[in-house]
Amino acid sequence: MSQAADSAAEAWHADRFGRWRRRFGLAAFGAAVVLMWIAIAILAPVIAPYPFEAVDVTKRLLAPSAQHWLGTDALGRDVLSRLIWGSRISLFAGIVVVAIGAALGVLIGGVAAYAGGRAEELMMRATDLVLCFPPIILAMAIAAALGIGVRNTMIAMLVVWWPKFARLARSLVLVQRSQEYVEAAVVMGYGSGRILFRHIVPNAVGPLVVLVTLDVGQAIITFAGLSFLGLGVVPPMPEWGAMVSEGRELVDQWWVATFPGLAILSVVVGFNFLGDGIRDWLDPKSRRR
Amino acid sequence: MTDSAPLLEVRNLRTEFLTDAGPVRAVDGVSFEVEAGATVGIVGESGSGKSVTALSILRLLAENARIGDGSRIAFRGRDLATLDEDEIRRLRGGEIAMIFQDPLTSLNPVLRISKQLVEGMLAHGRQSQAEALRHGIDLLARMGINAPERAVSGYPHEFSGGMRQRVMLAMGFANNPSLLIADEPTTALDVTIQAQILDLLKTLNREFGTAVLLISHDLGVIANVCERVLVMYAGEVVEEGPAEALLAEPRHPYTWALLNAVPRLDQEPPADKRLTAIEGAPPDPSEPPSGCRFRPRCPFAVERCGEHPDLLPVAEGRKARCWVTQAGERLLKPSTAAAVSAPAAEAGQPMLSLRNVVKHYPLRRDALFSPRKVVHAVDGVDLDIGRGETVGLVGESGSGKSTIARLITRIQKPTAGSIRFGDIDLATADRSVLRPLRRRIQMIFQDPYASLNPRMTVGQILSEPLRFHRLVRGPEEAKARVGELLEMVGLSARAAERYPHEFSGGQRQRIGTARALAVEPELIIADEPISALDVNIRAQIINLFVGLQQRLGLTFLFIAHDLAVVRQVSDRIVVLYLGKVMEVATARDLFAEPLHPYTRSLISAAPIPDVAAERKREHIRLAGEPPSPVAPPSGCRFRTRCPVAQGICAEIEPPLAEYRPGHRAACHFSGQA
Amino acid sequence: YAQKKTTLVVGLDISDGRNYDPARSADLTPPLTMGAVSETLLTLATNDLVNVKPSLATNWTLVNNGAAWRFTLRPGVKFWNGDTLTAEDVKFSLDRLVNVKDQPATYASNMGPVTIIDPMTVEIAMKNPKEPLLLDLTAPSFAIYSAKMAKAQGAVSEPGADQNDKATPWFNMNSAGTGPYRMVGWERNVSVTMQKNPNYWGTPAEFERVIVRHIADGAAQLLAVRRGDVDIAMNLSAEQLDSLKGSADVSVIQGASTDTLYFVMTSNPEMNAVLAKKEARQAVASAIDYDGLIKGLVGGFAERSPNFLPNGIAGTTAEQTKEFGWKEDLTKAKALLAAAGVPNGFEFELIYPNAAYFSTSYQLMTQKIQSDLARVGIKMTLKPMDNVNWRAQFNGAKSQATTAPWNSPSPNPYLWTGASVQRVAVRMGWKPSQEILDLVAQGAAENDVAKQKAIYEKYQRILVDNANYVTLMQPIYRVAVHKNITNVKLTPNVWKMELAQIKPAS
Amino acid sequence: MFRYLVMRVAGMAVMALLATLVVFLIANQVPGDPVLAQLGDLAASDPNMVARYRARWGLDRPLSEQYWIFLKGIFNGDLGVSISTQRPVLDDIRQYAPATVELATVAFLLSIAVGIPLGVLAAIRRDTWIDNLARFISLAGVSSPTFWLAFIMLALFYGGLQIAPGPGRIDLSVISPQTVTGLYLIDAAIARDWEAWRNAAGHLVLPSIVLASGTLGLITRTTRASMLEAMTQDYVRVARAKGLRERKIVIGHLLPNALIPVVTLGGLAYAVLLTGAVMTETIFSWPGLGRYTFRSAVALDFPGIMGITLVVAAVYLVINLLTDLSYALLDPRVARERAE
Ligand SMILES: Nc1ncnc2c1ncn2[C@@H]1O[C@H](COP(=O)(O)OP(=O)(O)OP(=O)(O)O)[C@@H](O)[C@H]1O
Ligand SMILES: Nc1ncnc2c1ncn2[C@@H]1O[C@H](COP(=O)(O)OP(=O)(O)OP(=O)(O)O)[C@@H](O)[C@H]1O
Ligand SMILES: [Mg+2]
Ligand SMILES: [Mg+2]
Repeated sequence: MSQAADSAAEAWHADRFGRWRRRFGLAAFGAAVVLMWIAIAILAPVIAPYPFEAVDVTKRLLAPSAQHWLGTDALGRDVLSRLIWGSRISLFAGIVVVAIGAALGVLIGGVAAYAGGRAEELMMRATDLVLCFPPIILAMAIAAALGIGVRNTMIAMLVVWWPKFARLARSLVLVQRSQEYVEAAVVMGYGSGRILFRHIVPNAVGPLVVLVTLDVGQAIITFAGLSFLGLGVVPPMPEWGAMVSEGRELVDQWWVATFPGLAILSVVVGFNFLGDGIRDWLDPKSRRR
Repeated sequence: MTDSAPLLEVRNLRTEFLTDAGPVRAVDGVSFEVEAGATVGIVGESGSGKSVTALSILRLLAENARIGDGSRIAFRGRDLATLDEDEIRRLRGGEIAMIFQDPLTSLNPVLRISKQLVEGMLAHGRQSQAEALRHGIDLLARMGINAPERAVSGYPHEFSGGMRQRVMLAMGFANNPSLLIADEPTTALDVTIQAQILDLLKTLNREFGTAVLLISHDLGVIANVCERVLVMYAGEVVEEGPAEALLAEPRHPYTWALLNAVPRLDQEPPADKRLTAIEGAPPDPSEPPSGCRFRPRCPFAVERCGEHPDLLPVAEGRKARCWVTQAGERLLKPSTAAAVSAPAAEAGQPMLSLRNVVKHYPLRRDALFSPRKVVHAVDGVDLDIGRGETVGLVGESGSGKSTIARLITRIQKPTAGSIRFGDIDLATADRSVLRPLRRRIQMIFQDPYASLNPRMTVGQILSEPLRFHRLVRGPEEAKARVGELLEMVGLSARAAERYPHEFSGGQRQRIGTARALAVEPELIIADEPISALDVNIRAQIINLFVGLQQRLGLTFLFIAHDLAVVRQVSDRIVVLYLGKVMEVATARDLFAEPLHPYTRSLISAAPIPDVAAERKREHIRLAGEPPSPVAPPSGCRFRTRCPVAQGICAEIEPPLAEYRPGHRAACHFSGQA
Repeated sequence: YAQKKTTLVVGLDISDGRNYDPARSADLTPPLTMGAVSETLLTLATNDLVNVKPSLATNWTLVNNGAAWRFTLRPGVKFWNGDTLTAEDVKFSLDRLVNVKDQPATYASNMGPVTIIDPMTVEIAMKNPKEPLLLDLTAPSFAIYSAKMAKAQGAVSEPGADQNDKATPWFNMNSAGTGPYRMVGWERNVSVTMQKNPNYWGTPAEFERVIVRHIADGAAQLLAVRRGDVDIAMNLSAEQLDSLKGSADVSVIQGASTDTLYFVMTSNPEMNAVLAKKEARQAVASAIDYDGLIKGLVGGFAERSPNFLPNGIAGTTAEQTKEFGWKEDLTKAKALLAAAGVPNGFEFELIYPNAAYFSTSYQLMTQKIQSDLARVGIKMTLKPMDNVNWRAQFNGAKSQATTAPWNSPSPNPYLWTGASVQRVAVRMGWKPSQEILDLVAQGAAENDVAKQKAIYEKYQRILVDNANYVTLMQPIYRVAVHKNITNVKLTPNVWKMELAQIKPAS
Repeated sequence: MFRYLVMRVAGMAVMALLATLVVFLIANQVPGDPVLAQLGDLAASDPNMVARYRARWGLDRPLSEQYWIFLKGIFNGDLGVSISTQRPVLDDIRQYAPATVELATVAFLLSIAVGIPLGVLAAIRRDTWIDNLARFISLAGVSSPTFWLAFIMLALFYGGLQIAPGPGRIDLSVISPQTVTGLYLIDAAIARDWEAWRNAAGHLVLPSIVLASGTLGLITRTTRASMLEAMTQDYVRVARAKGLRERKIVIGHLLPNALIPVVTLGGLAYAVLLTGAVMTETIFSWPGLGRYTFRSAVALDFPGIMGITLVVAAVYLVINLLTDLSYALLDPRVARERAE
């Protein structure tokens, strides 16, 4: 502890990059992974070496090779190309579900918390009701009831997703509502809408952004899980969870299931790092040296 | 180790923190001694390095702290800075005990008091569990805790702040330490409780012969307890000497400024009501200014001050770090400005008048059919504020001061009573009636950090109300007006583009004031606007208020728990206790002849930064703590702590009776002590 | 494992089995167990699905002007508890089948009253003597069990049994038959356990115990059979089976089946106006790469019959398929499209259940067909759904096209032909001509094998031309067998594999 | 306190019933027809047979009446008969629940036993390799899709390295213990059949690791965060100033505080584990409730789904209550609030 203060200061300067890395490194890495996947999704038509639906049963289940970097699947389709196209669906589903869920949740939870009384009670009971079910099973039942398809599955996910955000938004608004700057706004005579949306919501946005970012990863996993159970996409559309499901019965052709799984893992890790990074960045208490 | 060696000798202590923004040198070459059985005080503004100095002694610093190489902390001749972990651990809580500022967080909330009390003794292995517990109970009794046998089995949340600090003291004395370091032990407490704790500290020092190193930012507290005082500024000791001499005649301009920035209970405020405030804020510890660190704020600075001064003797037993006093200059008492005739309060119809205002907070029911408990936060308050008048509202924590503020501004609706503002009863007015009134009544909040929306620029914060209330036409006009407002509160117009977090606490309080002024209100409620600020900044803000009041003819309700401050700014003072008014009088009358025993004890509990005066004062010490507002005592609410209470007080609630024109008190024995 | 010698473990997905009561079970996998623990009056040899063989009955003749069959029971047959089989047991079992009125009762729609002539002779009347009965009697639902044992457990065979019978829970855990094994336990989705029947009348069983182990996952079955944890793995996909090539421990055996997978297209213009035209359907049928489907997706282990009737039933053969069945011919497909008035192709929707089929899945097959059809500009969109919805849609005649499996409880040709012009036709919005209805009726009544073959060939040709049904494949079932055991033979209905014949490897 | 409990239970019971209503309404919106699906081809085309089925399952009555029958059943302890398995739903649940309970419990204990110490160590040795390891584990745990992780684990440790036992609850060659509780580990112990015990324990390893992956990560993360939070509290400095040893501070002061949020999370995690095992059960051929639920859901088996919903809600209720109670045990502030 009692090492030379001067040399410590020097070391401090020398380790500037190290500190940056420790503090933002993971977030930067996460952002890079997420951006990479977004780029892949956008550029899919350009970079995918083959069409994703090019069936050729004479080339089925080829091991990774120069022609097919990640091998081919049971219908002879190029796994890499399907992986690349699949990023579109996974990212789209994950981001849209969370975005709409968050918007809905914030609207419902925020208004309920601010209004208090009956509205709040009603909202809490509604979220309680949804939270009575294990999320995956409820989503499953709804998706099964609505019929298979990306849109229906996303609707099913939304039904189980919004309460989480409503509760978060509620607690955030409750925290902010007792802050003095909100009282100041009341004293100024501003209307409730103005106070809620101009004063409270912008300040509650930070934790929300964190949760949203972390949640995109969870949503991607959930969507893939539903797909895996056969409730996600309509073939021949490529989707990572469905691809794992297609490959899981194949014992010797490990590449069919392994690569889409790795894709899910990487994109979720990316979002988690990014979310953690944003959290650290927003919350001075958790800042690392 | 010779007999003459001091108990603790700190030499050239340098402590720095490695942070993201670079190394922060929090303590920079501090030296001092504590003799066995002595009482030494350290004062200084927030961030001056007081706590870091104390923590450095026991090496309880955060992980990112480094104690510099040349530093020596000798305790009975052993250098603490180089002891290994195990050796220093044995000293902690054994030979040297330490207690901290916040008694609410210093006790582990999930452990029983008994466990926390004995573990320190057991860690030093001198007693068995049973002995330790018995000793602990004895100590608690010694610290003035009733029924200590029962108390030890409780949890911290069952104790009030003052009680917890007593428990902390008991823990500190558990192993008969020879040195007790107390880091602002009373800052979080009310004056009456503070007085109890300080008394206790003095007695313990006397009876156990334990040396005390007391840290405080309040010169009055130091004067009350300590023989010697160190004054710290920006990580350095700037002056050191016997308390009496140092306070009577400071030899460093910073000490001088500290002393003059606080209003004193034993002195009438000057006619212009202003305090001597030095401008600016303490330097950023990561980049201290070259030369004398106080130079940028020093009203006495001379050319030589560009050179860094050493701490040199200036008189017998006194040292100071100042070129000016080195050269033999005296620091004169600030001249009081010529009295400006303050506009007298208009007689007649008061601007705001509260009648029998009640606010009860129902607590959440524990179960469906259990009776609802109610907090009697404000319980029948009458209060008048005349146009152009400043009314001060004082009372201990929880007495309902903020609640009254919230009711007047209608952040909350009163349970009963009327609040007349002009022809309108604010208590029952609905939204549409209230709306136009909003701009006529404004509020300034306690917490300068929480009261500004962190996501808006200062410009937005100030222009939003202007546009909302249509006080300006177009953005241009708004911008101009924002500039004017900022200048009015002593900030530059450029501040409009910045965000609140880029300002210091004092500056934010100015911004909050500007926001209240923006809508040109007639009445401003200021709820402890200075409690969270350092003395100097406090003085600046008080001066700002006083100036505004005189310039704009505003009406103020000024809430504070510090009597001296209230006296400084107010025309009339209302003393509140447990949601009831105890006494109302003009500032002068109240201090000249307090009628209510509560007022008298409040006045006598507040310490004065003058050793001689402090010794001469009559002290009425209140026993115990304020009762819970859930079940206030019957009859007179104050009777449970009242030194003159008698049978009648428990039965009949004394009315707020007028004893002299404008001087009312609610006591059966007004004026008798 | 020393234990291995006495226990036979079969790895199989038995999640479909809802009960093991012969009078109630209509699921796919229970017959494997029911076939081992009880026997029927008549049986079939693996390679001959036309001529019935004796089992519990040794002799049978038509009586009553051909309106009833008289059976002579095999002497000396004992149930596992040692009681002797009598005509009483036969009547009880068959009456209960009819009167419990559960699903299997529909298989017995042609069975009239059962009469006991003497303790070893029993007579079964036919409701319609023109329709065959003997083949039906080989189905597992017609198992004969001990009336005494069953009654003791609350079994009822009289009318009203649908309300009063209480024996199903017992039948789920036990058996009362004459088979080489007896059932001693069933834990749903875990296993079925059988024990050797010490009183078996034929060659005694080779194992003390047989465990049918529920393993849902093909991959898990593969791993298990490789390690010898199971002796037979029944639900392996083509790829999984391929991975066993060259394995010293595990061999793959195969057997033809009478199951088929067919592709159906609607002729109801309200469902799809283009598909309603015969030429359009024919174009689809000409554009499918049948060989690719079989070679590519099921490793070549399937045949193809010309149409609804599978090869091996009523003289149907693979040669006929070559002769007049549908073949891939893209030029012809384009010409047909032009004839249908849609030279640039058209669009239709195909529904399919989200499930595995044989050693592949509907999902893969339909995607393959989708890409085949795309070559001539036909856009087939896929609509996967779970089994339940799929059934409801298909049976409710609400689909434009689908693929569906067909398997039959017994090799009675009428079970195919009748369905094709009645129930299934309705689902496709097809109104069969009088000609084909007559052919179906004639075929059912015809006893002469050669004549019957000619009738059915004509029937098949009409179906081919009509192109409502297109047979995609008739699987050759394959199972993986560990070298621990020998003598595993598959029957055409693979779930009736004869467990009794399996022996431990010496 | 008691009254509080009663009110809680009543409230949750009402919620659970409402939940069944929701399920009932959802299930009835589905296009499929369970009767057509359950009956074979021949039987489905026989109108008498279809009508008999409808009558037998009560599907011929109006919706409200069907729901009323269901409600009446509940009060008689009868959850109805599953359409797809044709057995009383309660029997089905009784059969499948032990497998899930055993798996979830082991997974839960695993997450706790690894997650808490790891989180504590990570917080104490912040920024060292162990902290990084903890972060890695928790991140990998929450980021990897269970279905994929299960596949990889099985392929690697069972198929490839052959060091782990395969799917199922027990080896095929081992006779499962006599059913007492349905939990193999306990039943085997009761029967003193240690061979079966070892075997069943071995079978639990992979699935419980897979199932625990998510909660393990969560618990590690929460423990670490709440430890770090606790470490910044003043009472820690006070304890240090008393001269306590670091070990004592960690165990005596930090843990009791840091565990409070972990308990809440732990309760939630257990509920999630109990009800969220669909994927793991699918891949490990685990005869549990998760797969039963999945099957009931896709088979539109109303009685099955509603029964499960009710049971799940009850599980949540009980776990929530237990969590609250243990919360009160750990945190005297809460205990007092409740008791008053
Ligand atoms: N852990 C830390 N990391 C970085 N800087 C620190 C740390 N602890 C203290 N400091 C800095 O050290 C300086 C001195 O702090 P210290 O707590 O000693 O002030 P103080 O005089 O006790 O003030 P207060 O009256 O507010 O308690 C401050 O500038 C503070 O920001
Ligand atoms: N929203 C509320 N619900 C319940 N009790 C409340 C609420 N607000 C205040 N109280 C209680 O009312 C009493 C008066 O509170 P108030 O904040 O007015 O005191 P104060 O005089 O401003 O004290 P301080 O000096 O600590 O700010 C306190 O006992 C407080 O706990
Ligand atoms: Mg301090
Ligand atoms: Mg207050």
